[in-house]
Amino acid sequence: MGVVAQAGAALPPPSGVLAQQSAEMPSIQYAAVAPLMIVLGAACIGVLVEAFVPAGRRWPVQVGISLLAVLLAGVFLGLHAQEINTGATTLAETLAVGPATLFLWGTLLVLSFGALLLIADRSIEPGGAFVAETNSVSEGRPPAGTPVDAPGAASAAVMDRAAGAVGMRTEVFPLTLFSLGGMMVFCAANDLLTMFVALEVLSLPLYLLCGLARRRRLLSQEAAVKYFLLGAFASAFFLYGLALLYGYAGSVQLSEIAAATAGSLRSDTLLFAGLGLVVVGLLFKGSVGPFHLWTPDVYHGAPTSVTGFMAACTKVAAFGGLLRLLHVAFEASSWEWHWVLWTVAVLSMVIGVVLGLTQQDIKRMIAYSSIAHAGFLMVGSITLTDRGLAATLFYLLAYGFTTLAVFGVVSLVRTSEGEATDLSDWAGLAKRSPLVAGVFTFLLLALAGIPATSGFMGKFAVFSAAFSAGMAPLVVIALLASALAAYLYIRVIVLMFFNDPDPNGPTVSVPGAFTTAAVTLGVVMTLLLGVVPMLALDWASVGGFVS
Amino acid sequence: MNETARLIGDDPIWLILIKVVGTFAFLVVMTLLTIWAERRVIGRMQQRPGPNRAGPFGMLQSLADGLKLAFKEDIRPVLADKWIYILAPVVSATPALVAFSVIPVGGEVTIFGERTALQLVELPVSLLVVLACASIGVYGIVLAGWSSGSPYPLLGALRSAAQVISYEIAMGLSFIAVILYAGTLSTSGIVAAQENGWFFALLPFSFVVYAIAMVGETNRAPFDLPEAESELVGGFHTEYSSLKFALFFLAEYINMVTVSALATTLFLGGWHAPWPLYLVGDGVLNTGWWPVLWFLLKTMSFLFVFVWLRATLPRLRYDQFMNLGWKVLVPLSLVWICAVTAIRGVRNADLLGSQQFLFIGGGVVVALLILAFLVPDRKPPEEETAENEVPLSGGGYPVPPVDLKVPENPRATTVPTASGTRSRLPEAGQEPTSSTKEAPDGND
Amino acid sequence: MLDPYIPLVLMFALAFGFAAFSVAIAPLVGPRRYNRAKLDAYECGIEPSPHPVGGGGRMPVAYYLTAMMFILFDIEMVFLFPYAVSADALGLYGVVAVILFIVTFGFADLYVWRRGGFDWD
Amino acid sequence: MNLLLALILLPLLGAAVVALLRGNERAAKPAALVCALLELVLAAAAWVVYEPGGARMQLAGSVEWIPHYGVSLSFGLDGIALVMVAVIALLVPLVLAFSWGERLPAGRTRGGFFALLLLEQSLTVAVFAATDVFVFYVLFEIMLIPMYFLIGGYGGERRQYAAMKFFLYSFLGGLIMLASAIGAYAYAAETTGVGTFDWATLKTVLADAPTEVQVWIFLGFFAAFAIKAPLVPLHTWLPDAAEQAPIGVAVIVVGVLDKVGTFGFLRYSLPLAPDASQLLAPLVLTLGVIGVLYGSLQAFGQTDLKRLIAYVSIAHFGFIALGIFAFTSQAQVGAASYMVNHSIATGMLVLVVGMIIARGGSTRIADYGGMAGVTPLLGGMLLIAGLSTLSLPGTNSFVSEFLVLIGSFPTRPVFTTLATLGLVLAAVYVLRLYQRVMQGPPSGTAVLDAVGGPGAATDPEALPRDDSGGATARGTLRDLNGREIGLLTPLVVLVVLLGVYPAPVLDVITPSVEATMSEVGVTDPVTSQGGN
Amino acid sequence: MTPTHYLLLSALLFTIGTVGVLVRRNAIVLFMCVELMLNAVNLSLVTFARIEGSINGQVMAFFVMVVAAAEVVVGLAIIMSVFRTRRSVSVDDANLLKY
Repeated sequence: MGVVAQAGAALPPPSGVLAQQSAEMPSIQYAAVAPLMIVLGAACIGVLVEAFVPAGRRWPVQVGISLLAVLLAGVFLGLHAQEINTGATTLAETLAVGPATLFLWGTLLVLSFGALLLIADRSIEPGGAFVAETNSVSEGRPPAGTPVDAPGAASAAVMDRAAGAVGMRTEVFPLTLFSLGGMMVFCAANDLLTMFVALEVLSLPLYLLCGLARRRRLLSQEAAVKYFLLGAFASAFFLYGLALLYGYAGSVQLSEIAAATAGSLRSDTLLFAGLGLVVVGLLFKGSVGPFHLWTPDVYHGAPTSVTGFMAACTKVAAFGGLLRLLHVAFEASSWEWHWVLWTVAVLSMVIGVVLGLTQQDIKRMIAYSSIAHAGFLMVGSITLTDRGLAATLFYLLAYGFTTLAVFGVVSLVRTSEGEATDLSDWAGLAKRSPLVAGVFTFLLLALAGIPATSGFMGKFAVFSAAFSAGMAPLVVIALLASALAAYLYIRVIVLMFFNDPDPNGPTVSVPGAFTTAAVTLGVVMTLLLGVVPMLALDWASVGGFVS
Repeated sequence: MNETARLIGDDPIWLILIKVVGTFAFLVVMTLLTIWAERRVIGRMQQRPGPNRAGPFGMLQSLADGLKLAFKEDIRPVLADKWIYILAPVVSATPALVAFSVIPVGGEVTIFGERTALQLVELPVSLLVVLACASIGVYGIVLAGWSSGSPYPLLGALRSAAQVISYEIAMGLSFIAVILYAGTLSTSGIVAAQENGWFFALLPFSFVVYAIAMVGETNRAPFDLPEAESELVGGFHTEYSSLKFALFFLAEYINMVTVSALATTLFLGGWHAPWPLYLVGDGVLNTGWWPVLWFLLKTMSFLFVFVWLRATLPRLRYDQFMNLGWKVLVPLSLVWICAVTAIRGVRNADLLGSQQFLFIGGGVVVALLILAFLVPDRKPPEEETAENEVPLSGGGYPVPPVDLKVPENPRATTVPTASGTRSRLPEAGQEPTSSTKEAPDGND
Repeated sequence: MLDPYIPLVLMFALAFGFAAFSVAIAPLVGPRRYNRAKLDAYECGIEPSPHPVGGGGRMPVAYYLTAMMFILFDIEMVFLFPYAVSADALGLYGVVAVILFIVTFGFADLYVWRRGGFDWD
Repeated sequence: MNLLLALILLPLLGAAVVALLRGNERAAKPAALVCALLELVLAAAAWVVYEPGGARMQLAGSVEWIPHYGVSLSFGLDGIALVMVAVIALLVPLVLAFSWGERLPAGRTRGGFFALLLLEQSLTVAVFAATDVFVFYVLFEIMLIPMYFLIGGYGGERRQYAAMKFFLYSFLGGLIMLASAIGAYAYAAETTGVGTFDWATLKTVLADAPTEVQVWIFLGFFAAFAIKAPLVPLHTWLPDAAEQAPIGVAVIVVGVLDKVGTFGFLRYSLPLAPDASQLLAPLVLTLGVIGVLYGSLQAFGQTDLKRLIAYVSIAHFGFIALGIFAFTSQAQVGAASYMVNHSIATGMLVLVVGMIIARGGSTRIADYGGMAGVTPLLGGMLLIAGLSTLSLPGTNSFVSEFLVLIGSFPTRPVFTTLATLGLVLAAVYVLRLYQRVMQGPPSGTAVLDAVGGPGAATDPEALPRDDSGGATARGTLRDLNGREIGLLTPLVVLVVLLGVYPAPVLDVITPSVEATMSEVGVTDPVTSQGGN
Repeated sequence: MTPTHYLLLSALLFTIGTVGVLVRRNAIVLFMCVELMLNAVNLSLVTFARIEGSINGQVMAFFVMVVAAAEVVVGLAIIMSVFRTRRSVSVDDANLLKY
């Protein structure tokens, strides 16, 4: 997949490939795309490490490379962000790196840093949460000598003969980096085609990551299949929308689409059908509203650290792309479409909250909560003002940290059979581990949007921006939904604090340094962003997208 | 649009029909002749006469065989998937016939007063037509094996398909250097580009890769594993009989002809007269109907090599065969393409000042890549498989260990007891349980 | 001027017609002597074991892997072909891009290689 | 500023210290008490420093927080806030003292309990002191969390349900208020070009806002405050919370927390939406009067001591709402002072009831009877608290109630008359309570158990374990011990003192109320008598 | 045939694919339906390119093919792994995640 990205990055713009006139070397602003290149480059190196480093030493090497790459990318991003405020398009106008994009990149990098920490942890699940081959229902490897009925399942594209026996499936690191690279491109894509390629580059590794759980293989694989099928389905929608918009505007450059919407003689059917289909594809990725069907299943089935990565980073990428699309390409036509997204936002909130109340599994519950949050994010996304953009960006950052930490904590509560995700297992957790319960409570309160947490500041920012843009009714609906959603979280707090624990219930694992670091990062940022939001708001408000 | 395309484009419909029928007839006749020639040549090589009864030198032998096949019973196994079973030979034979239509057999000629080129179709993407037909042909194989409802054809088909697609990669990669130099995908364009030098000399590695891939692609010896009689009965067409079988046979030989013709076109200058001859009479031997002769000669020499190989080389093991394709041909082709691209690009860029530098850089890149591709291989990376673990095959099936220790004959050390069970003699001086310890670990 | 594809279509029609005709005529021309054993799946003379082909039948993973590798390399070729055609127009930039592309692809190739993706037993 | 900051931060610090010490009860308890007493001293100091008739907001200070949204951490005290802060400062040490040896649910520590109480105190002080709408909202919501844990963690049988209900009601109200706050902010941004949440700025900006804008803003704030200060249709969380909360927490809930609602009416609803306040006053008044009547009638029907008090409070809150929305200075002064006096009276009532429950081990009224004979001091205290609650002349509540009635009658005669009915009812249910619990021969299972009569409980664990007083052993029903007397005494003193000499409170309150009146743009139909 | 016909055909193919995804139950078939949708898009792109008279649409079709191929590889790997553990590719059998 990196190949595709590389190809997308390396090949000249579409018009130049087959044309017989001599092609100019497009100028590349290396400073602007350095973070992207570092991440993708590290992913490639990760693949080589998989190939050449002996199995026993892969884990430390991979962890080192991944974390270092993300850090380095962050450093370069910081340096670049200091330099410019105006933004620029580069790589033959396929990428547009502006202030908002830089913010999204920063968000993605720091969130994926946390997610990588979670993924890297081997202390909670001995040997890490990922494995290539195990036998179907039985856990882990069968003892030697038992006849193996179902042969081991080669789950990744490449079978690995013995990696299942020891250690961890270290392919997750390059996969994560590839996915991260795709997300970064996605937020910066300046034309729909690049966006589509990026969408796939970010999705395909995720599909695989979902299916790599060491425990509960069937669930995990099922999640992968569902995610894959529905994801591919949604990509097809996006693509058809792309084709229609191409037919409408004669180009897939966002700026040219914008120009066309401002005044085009072509049929508006193409425009709105295309826009609708493209947006459906994006909404699917962001697990919004009626396009959420995959979310609970995938969140439930995927390894928890991957779920954390998905929940935090994918959302950022999807909404980053959506924001870019709406702000850059479709602002002029917003009066025609904005009520549709209005409805979607409401539906998403309602679905998330109402169905979330019926869930008995903590991961599914958080999944529905993420759907509700997607609804809130939609409120910000359709607020096409600078303030709305800044607010949505801030919300994404805040939500990402919180949800990352949530899944970090979820991975700690375990029974002998793996993670205890059933809500009933969480009863009385405060008595077993007050610290974990306290941290989780704080995070849940942040999800609920209680003041002094980042969740509140995010909601506030989004809602006030939407209100200022004249969407008061939507804001009121959103606030009511938040109130209802609070019940979702309070329910868990009640369970943890005021119920008696089951003597056979789960234990709370002592997290290793990695998980501790990730959870701490999430919690501290949740608190900091809630108390001193200016840290990020300032940056988020620097400027908008460029094209 | 080049000259050939214009010539062909002006063809009236009757001429097109003549060419179509002519091409068809040519291919069928070539098939019959090739089969006969193969049997005769191999016979000679093996110190026996070969077919010599039907017609002069037995030349009608293949025709007789074909007719005989037509009058054989047409069997369709009960487990077969009817329509696919019937469709498969058609799918196999049709693209084989179509693929040849883009091959330029000769240059410009006049037929019944109409100026035209000796080529059925001239397209800007001719080479892709060949590749596409080769790919579709695989469907015929897979469908035949699958629809037969029988294990041997299925396995044969899988092998065959895997083999064909593996070597298709190598084949496709070998085209790239040629295209790079010809600057076109059109076959006549490629032939025209070789006017001043055939590509097999300019691009020797591509030629070698193509020559090998060509044999693999057509499932010919020494790469005829799908039809390995001793292992898989008859490969994917085990369950076929009568004319359906004949179609597969036909397809195989037409493919041979096609790949040979393509080799001629891509690397041996197509219909151009060979070295000393094109100097004769200011190139008169490159005009009119002469080129057909050169073309046929070149193609037939390739066909002869096919036969020669079959007679000479033993069949490869499947893993050897796949290794050759994936671990030698493909990577080296990639390296080769890099090198060719770099050298050509640098030369065209007229970067005289930095040329040396870039050459060195390219050399380093290539050297690194070669190194990289040479480093791996041999032992599978994860050697830490513990002693007591079941070794997994590719698909994760448990297989018995190779060093299976044959248990000693129980008769030698046991005596029948009263209860009828056998027990180890006490003088063996061993615990009774030790016998179980000696049981091969890997087998439990 | 006719469409350049017409000869190709005609050739296809002829080839298909010939093949279809052969297939169709075969049962009519040949004799018909019923024998149950003949209609069974061939299994070297032993009673064929009823086995599901396709649905439940298992094939070694290596075949799937080969198929996937084929797709990937085919895609690589899909990009190399157009490049090769217009290489001269793309100049040095094209050279750099395509080498970068091949090298990146080589990473994946090496990975599969080292991890036994090309190994057959 | 420093003083106010200290008032806010001291309990916070105390909470942290106590929370750290919670494993060691012997250290945690005194630490908490010391902190609470210091806070009381600080509050007294603030009272001294405060100049009635001075600036609108005194001890004010402000730090920029989120300039992006024009939010500053601004605090300041007006008269009404000052008295409320003082009341909290007074009640918290009493509650700590009361809970000194109270039995806690299994697995809970007293240190945690005290820490949460101190945290709540800090937040409550901050809520009253906030002069930035955003900061107010933030604190308004955060305040719920320690209270949620106090009720849910330390309460009675159905504490989870009560805590959840409490939380969700308040949270919902808060969010609606947030919508209004955002609306106000957006309006300010639109008209002045600079968005701000500063209370004083918003007040001036919104005064000129069209009525419909004001109505929406008013309704949003009203929703939050009507839930908080339970007005009738939104009151149902209070009886549950009061019933399930431990006594000390119930004191805080009924005595202080609810006042945030009425305080909010005065501080936010009226100045920020002056036209809408007047326009919608009949709505509020209707709800208030319904509250008075409904609360009183419900109080009759209660069989549970704590629920009864909750309904009494609901009635009184209706009364306060009446006073506020009558739009006369007298009535508003009355209402504001009622907030203080209600805290004192009801706080005392809850504490006394808590002492009764501690002895009887039951909260059902029917389980008690004739306690006065055994525990005369306790009976006396209940009587004083009860009389204060029913506003007997001479007690503190009387002054406030009287002011509300005479203040609102000229403008709202019908509502006032109906509300007066409630007063009559109040006299009835309070006295009935006293009669049933205290008078006559000892009766009721709880009392008989405690005095060792027939049908005594066989489970000693069912009795409260008290380290220094109460029913420490079977067969004894002790009267108030020294600690209990000590903690009730200040309240008794205040009940009487403010009953006969309310000037200290009224002097502080009146200027603030008048300022509010002028903000609303209403002038009194009758000249304000300034209290007495 | 005018370009509109191609567009209609493309829309029809896309719809068939969509309906197929919605009503079929075999993961492989679903997967092929998705591929059908992608190829329908290719048809549209090429048609639009012809209408536009530019080559961009065709180049896009290239990219789509690449992406489709990558999807095939990943998708087959996933579906295969499920098939090998549970011997069925019916998405109805995959019900562990349902409540």
